[in-house]
Amino acid sequence: MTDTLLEVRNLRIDGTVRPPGERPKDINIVEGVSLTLAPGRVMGLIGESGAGKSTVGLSTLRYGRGGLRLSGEIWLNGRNIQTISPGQLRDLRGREVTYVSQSAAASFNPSIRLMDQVIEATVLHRIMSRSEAQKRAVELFGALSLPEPESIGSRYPHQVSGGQLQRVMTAMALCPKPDLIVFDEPTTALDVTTQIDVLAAIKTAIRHTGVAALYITHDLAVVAQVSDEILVLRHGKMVEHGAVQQIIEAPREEYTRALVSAHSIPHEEQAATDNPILRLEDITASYEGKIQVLTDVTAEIHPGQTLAVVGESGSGKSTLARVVTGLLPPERGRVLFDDQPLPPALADRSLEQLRELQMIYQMADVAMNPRQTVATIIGRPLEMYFGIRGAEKRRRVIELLDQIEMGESFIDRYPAELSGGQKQRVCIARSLAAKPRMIICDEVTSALDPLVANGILKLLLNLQADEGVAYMFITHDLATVEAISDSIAVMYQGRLVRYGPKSEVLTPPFDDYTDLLLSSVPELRLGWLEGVVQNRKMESAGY
Amino acid sequence: MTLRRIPISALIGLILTGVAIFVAAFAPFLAPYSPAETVGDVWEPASDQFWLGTDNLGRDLLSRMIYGARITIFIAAAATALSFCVGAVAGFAAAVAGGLTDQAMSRSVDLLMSIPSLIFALVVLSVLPSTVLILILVMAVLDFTRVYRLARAVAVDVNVMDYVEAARLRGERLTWIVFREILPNALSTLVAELGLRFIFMVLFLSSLSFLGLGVQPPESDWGGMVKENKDGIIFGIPAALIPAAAISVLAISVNLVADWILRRTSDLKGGRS
Amino acid sequence: MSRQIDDYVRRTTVGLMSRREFFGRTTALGLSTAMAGTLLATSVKAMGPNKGGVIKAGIQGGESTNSLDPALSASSVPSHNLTAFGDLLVEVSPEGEIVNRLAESVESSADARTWHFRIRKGVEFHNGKTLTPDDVLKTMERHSADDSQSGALGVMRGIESMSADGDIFSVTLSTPNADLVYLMADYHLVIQPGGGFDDPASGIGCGPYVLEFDEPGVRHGFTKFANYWDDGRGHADQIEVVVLNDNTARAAALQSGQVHYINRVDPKVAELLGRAPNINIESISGRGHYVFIMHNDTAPFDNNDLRLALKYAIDREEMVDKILRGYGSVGNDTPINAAYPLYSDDLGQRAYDPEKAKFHYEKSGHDGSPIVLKVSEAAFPGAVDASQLFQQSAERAGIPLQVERVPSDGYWSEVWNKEPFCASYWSGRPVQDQMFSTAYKSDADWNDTRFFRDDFDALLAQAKAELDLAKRKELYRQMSVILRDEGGVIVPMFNDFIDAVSTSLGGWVGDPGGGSMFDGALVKAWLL
Amino acid sequence: MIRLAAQRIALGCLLLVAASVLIFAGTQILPGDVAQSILGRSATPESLASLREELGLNKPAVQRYLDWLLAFLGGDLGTALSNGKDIGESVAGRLGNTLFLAGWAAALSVPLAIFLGLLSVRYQDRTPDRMISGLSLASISLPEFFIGYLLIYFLAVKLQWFPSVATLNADMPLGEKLRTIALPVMVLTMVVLAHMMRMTRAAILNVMQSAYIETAELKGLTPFNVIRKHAFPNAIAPIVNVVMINLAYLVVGVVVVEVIFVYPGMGQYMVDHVSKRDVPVVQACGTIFAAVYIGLNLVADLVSIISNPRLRHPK
Repeated sequence: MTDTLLEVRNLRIDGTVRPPGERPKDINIVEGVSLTLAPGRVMGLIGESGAGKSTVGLSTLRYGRGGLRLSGEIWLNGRNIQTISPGQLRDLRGREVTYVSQSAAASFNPSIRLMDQVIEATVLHRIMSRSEAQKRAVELFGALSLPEPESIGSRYPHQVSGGQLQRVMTAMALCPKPDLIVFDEPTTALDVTTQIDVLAAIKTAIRHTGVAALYITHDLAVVAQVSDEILVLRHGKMVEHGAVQQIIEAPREEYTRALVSAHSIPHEEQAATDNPILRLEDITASYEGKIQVLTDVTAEIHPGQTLAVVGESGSGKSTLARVVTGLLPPERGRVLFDDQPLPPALADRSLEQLRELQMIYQMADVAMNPRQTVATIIGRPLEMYFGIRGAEKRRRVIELLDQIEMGESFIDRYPAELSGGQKQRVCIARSLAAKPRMIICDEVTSALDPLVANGILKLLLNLQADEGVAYMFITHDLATVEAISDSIAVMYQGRLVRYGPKSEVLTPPFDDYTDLLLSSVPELRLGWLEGVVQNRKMESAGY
Repeated sequence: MTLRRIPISALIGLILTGVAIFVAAFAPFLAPYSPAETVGDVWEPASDQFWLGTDNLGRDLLSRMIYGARITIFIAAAATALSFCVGAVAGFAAAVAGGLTDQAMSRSVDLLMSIPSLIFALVVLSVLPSTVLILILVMAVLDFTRVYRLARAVAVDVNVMDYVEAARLRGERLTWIVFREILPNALSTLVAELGLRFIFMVLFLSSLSFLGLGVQPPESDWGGMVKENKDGIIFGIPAALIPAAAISVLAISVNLVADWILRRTSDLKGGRS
Repeated sequence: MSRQIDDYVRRTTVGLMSRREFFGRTTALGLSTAMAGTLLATSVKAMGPNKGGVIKAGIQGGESTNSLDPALSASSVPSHNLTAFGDLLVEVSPEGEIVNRLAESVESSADARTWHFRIRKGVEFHNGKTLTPDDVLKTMERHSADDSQSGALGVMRGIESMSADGDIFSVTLSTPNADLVYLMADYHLVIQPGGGFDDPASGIGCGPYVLEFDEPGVRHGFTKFANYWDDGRGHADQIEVVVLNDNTARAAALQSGQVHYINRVDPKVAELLGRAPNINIESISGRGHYVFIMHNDTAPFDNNDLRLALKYAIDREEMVDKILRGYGSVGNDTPINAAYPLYSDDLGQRAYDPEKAKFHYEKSGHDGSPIVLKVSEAAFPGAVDASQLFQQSAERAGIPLQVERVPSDGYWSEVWNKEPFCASYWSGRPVQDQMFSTAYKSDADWNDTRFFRDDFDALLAQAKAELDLAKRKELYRQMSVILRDEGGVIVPMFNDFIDAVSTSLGGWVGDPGGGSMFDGALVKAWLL
Repeated sequence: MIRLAAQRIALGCLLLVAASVLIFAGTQILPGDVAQSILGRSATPESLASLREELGLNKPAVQRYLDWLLAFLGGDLGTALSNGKDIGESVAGRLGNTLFLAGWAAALSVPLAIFLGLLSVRYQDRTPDRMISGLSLASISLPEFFIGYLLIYFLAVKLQWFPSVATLNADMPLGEKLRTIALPVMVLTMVVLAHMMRMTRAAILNVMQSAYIETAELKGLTPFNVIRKHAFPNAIAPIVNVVMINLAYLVVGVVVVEVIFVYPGMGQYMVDHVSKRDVPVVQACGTIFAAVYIGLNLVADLVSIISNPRLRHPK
């Protein structure tokens, strides 16, 4: 067996876009990418979304999403898979190379039991008999520390949690004993506390089976934990390639340095002023009176300051936002705005009250009407709240565009013509247009790439400095929290488990959950993962 | 958008539809004879005097085709338009209002739909005086249920979008939400549906006329002309095939256009995701 | 030449030649139509009908709402059924003579007020019961009851009393009527056991066929009645009436050999259909006629010269040609044609004559304002086109005719019998007396030409009571002449009954009473 | 899941009752009355009155409805006013015929439609797909009477392969029956095929977008297996839905075909009685049609409930 499993020689990937009602046109996705991978080695592919990471990863299965065209050479186990027949290609897929996708939830067929899907490829390629395959699957379930390894295979995808599914999918990839696994952001969709387990499981699995892997992610800290070497991609071109150590400690390229030094925004915590702009008094809320999602939440936000609401999915932090905005009237408790109680239901609030309290969403592109131009989107609040129209309106819109560092040229564009970051900025401008005294930011950066996210955060901070607007900043990303918050509310299962000024909240002693949360945030240093896992073992062992 | 960008199939569709509409609009100037007057012998073959031959009463088929286009398109279009305005507005309203209103409206539409439309039409038309107006009304009533369902479905999808919520938080009125937020995003789907509904109307009308409940003689839509001349079919006389073919061609061309619009909208979705 | 004729006769009898064709050729050989008719008839008898087999008819005029109650029969399918399972007292032959059926003999008093029918013995109903004069009496009573829904109610009027004793069924009239026997031939008057009072729609009679299945609007099937009294009828073992209201379906069914004959063939497809090698078109001129009616009491039509002008200004030949496409015969401005008994064929035929028309028009001194003719397709098929032809031919005679088209619905209630000049249709009656007294007697139910003439009424009454056929015929002749020369009715044409018959069917003899051998083809014809 | 299904069924029944009320009300507002239209022109006031009495037309509407409803539930559809026949019997025969025709049309068209649907997905945007969708477009756009007469002209009159008139009756052997209904079945197939095929295609294509299809492809499954094992099972609900809609059409929407081929089905039967204002028959037929329609939609709903693993295997 050769000492190179995979060799890619100046890979080029082109695609065709078909804009509505226009002639299709070709665009280049990836160019001049070359890499070699020895058996059992793990290479991290890192870059922003659109950098072509996944595309490169999938090219090792000679798979182009949406009819992408691959050119260049892809040598696997000593043959160029560009030239093999469809039959041979099918034989390669699921036998020599397997794939673990970002969202396992979507990647499992909802109407087939997990076990049948896990062993499908193995049996299909006659690697093992059905019964052997099932045995191996069960072993893998165990190895990936899934609960009830014996029986979990008989469940349906929707009966298993996201983190578990991700591990089942890893098992599915490992089952046919492939030579190479492509991990495509396997933990991105997970909460930090879950991510760490999956990460650990994957790492051990790789180490034990000695399979080679391409590990694709945008999170440098994560990739640093699992891989031996790192390839940095940007706009479909190679930026830098090297050992993990070198990349994180001595990055050569400017772009790489930027990646490494993300999350470093200086922000001094401000002391709480006496009268809060918003005060939540033991809010309790539930959907249709059934599942209670918020219990006795009490918190306050001071003018010109930021309260970060932290928690994992399902912790009730978004519900809190819905309560404040009046979309979900609470069962008990009240919301005071400027010491005046806000009507619980949206319908009862005055236009003025609505104006002073604006909201920014996580998904910028569904937060804007795709059929309206930037001018309309930003202009609407102006004419609604202040009756500004015509040329005056346009002038204000341009001002706002400048404020969000975008400029006049964007004024007549449609959302579809904006990048992710720009969309989010327009949303910000829209809320600014109302001259609000407080803005609720619901996961505004989590859909964005680190660098872009930083840009947005900086913008928000600047605006806060200029306009003195307060933020209720909902997020699951503690790095962000540290970056911008003055006070922090940690939520868990609908309750506030920890609340106070940033400095207090982030300094020990911690309650268990906060501890878990903080310790789960990947850190950009080698061996961090092992360390954490080690500690937890010891704790659970009772030292 | 320039013609170059339109796919060939859609282009054909557009052209044919355009021709049909043009003919309908300018019937009196185009028709060589009066559609009612007997100008030749029964079922004369096509000649340079009668380009399409004559019909079952020796009337010029071409002229009748031209006037038939007018009646067919007018009635179908009117009925479609009516059913669309009613159906779409009702559907949006139901979706946005939600709750009991929605339930009540949707259930009663279900009820209306649970009565087979052709039968319904037959019953109603066989007892009401068969005037064009009543014809249009009946067709519209029967059809708006389907439009309602579609409109509601689309509106419900759009209604959950963040930008609609944003509009609510902004304090927008219902009218703005319906007409400025939802309508523009539901429109393309509806327009495509419009085309299909129009076809169904044309075919439905022709079925009614065929059963003798549609347009009353001497006026006659294409379906009615098939009925008038069908006796000839089994003797290989083409007089009935021509209007039937015309119906098909019109339907197909509108279909092509509708398909194209549908595809564009789905592209747009694809473009955004 | 006689061999020639024999050949035609044979070929026609076995169906190689249509009757129409036959008459054409034989008359070409110098034979009178009547002569040829008898020739054919005798030969048909001589050939002798084949027995057995199944005959199917594709008939227009049936709905799933049809009932077997003879009283309610109003269209071809039900009357086909009646001829299959029922029998009448008497019938009118194609030649217009009375044929005794369940009545062995018919006598009337000298004043034609009382009539005696001797009822045939040994006739059996399908339910095993034997026919008695009482059944006849009950049947007639059911049809003549005041609240009766019978289509024969009209003909039963004027009956004063009825009685049955021994094997005689007697009818007494309020006023003499020499034609009563013809009225008794009305096809509704099928004799039912017990008069059908208990179960009118049972379908039990004493006809040649027993009802086997009755699927209204679909088909009606019958099998031969073993104990049928008349060997001259019911040749096939089974007969079936298939309801085919759709013209195309009917034609297609005949062409694809699913039925042996179809009725109501549209004139314009008749040739096309006739071209098929195995199909003959059988058409016979009936008593039904298309008319334009003028109110004799309304200006300008109260002027006989104007009426005559219009009568001369219509081109009858052209209409028969274009509207009936040859399947019909020209009218003579009297409702009576050769299809009626006691018809006199020696009235001169009135023809299109622009000169005479112009002459009478000028003589009438009409002010030249357009004469308005109201018309709708509802009047008769092709009425609108016919009117346009009329308008054109009148124009050539310098008569300003203006055709005004009116909506079809409500035509019979709003226009006909109200407007002074409009198009209309008369289906005809079995006998002249009835025709005259329904439409031209001063106090007639439907005197739609406002024709009030005492001398005419007197002639009618006289004829009613006249038992001497020769004399009656003369009286009727005079009446027709009066109508033709002074009446308000313009009769351009009599329409034919057109059937299409498979050549595998023999014994077809057209009946002016109605199409499909007066709906009796199933029981009278046979398979070759 | 059971609860959901139960709800659906209850809703269906409710809808049915409502429909019957609607139909009854509708038949009440029909202008003109039975007696009038039975007697036609020869009607005299006396005979009208006597007939009305005889038909019980002078009871209040509500009472008539309740009487009728009870009888209907008791399986007694009453007797036709126009010809005094028992509606139950007549309808039974007609309904039987209609279902027979619909059944065979479905048996022919449904598998064909799904197969073609799969085929055109497999060769999406390639020649077979283009051809299939082109043909389906054409057949959607052809008026059914047009197809019908063409078939009659060629297959019945010219070639004489099949009878042009589909008068079916009980005592025919099956083979004979099939030959008799061959032409109507062809027409109906053509009419419904396209719609079902297109929806099948759309439904599967929609599923083909999902990530698990990619997973399957990356496991090395053959394209057809991907569709068969992974796409089709998840597209069942929508497909069943459209199939049901078309079945409903086959049962209730075939008046035109019945007219052309003189087929003794429900539609023709009902139309005849409508023109005669034969209220009981119209009510019976209308209700039965509504029942069929609602029933089939109910089936579709239930299938989509059952075929949904989330509902079948709750957490």
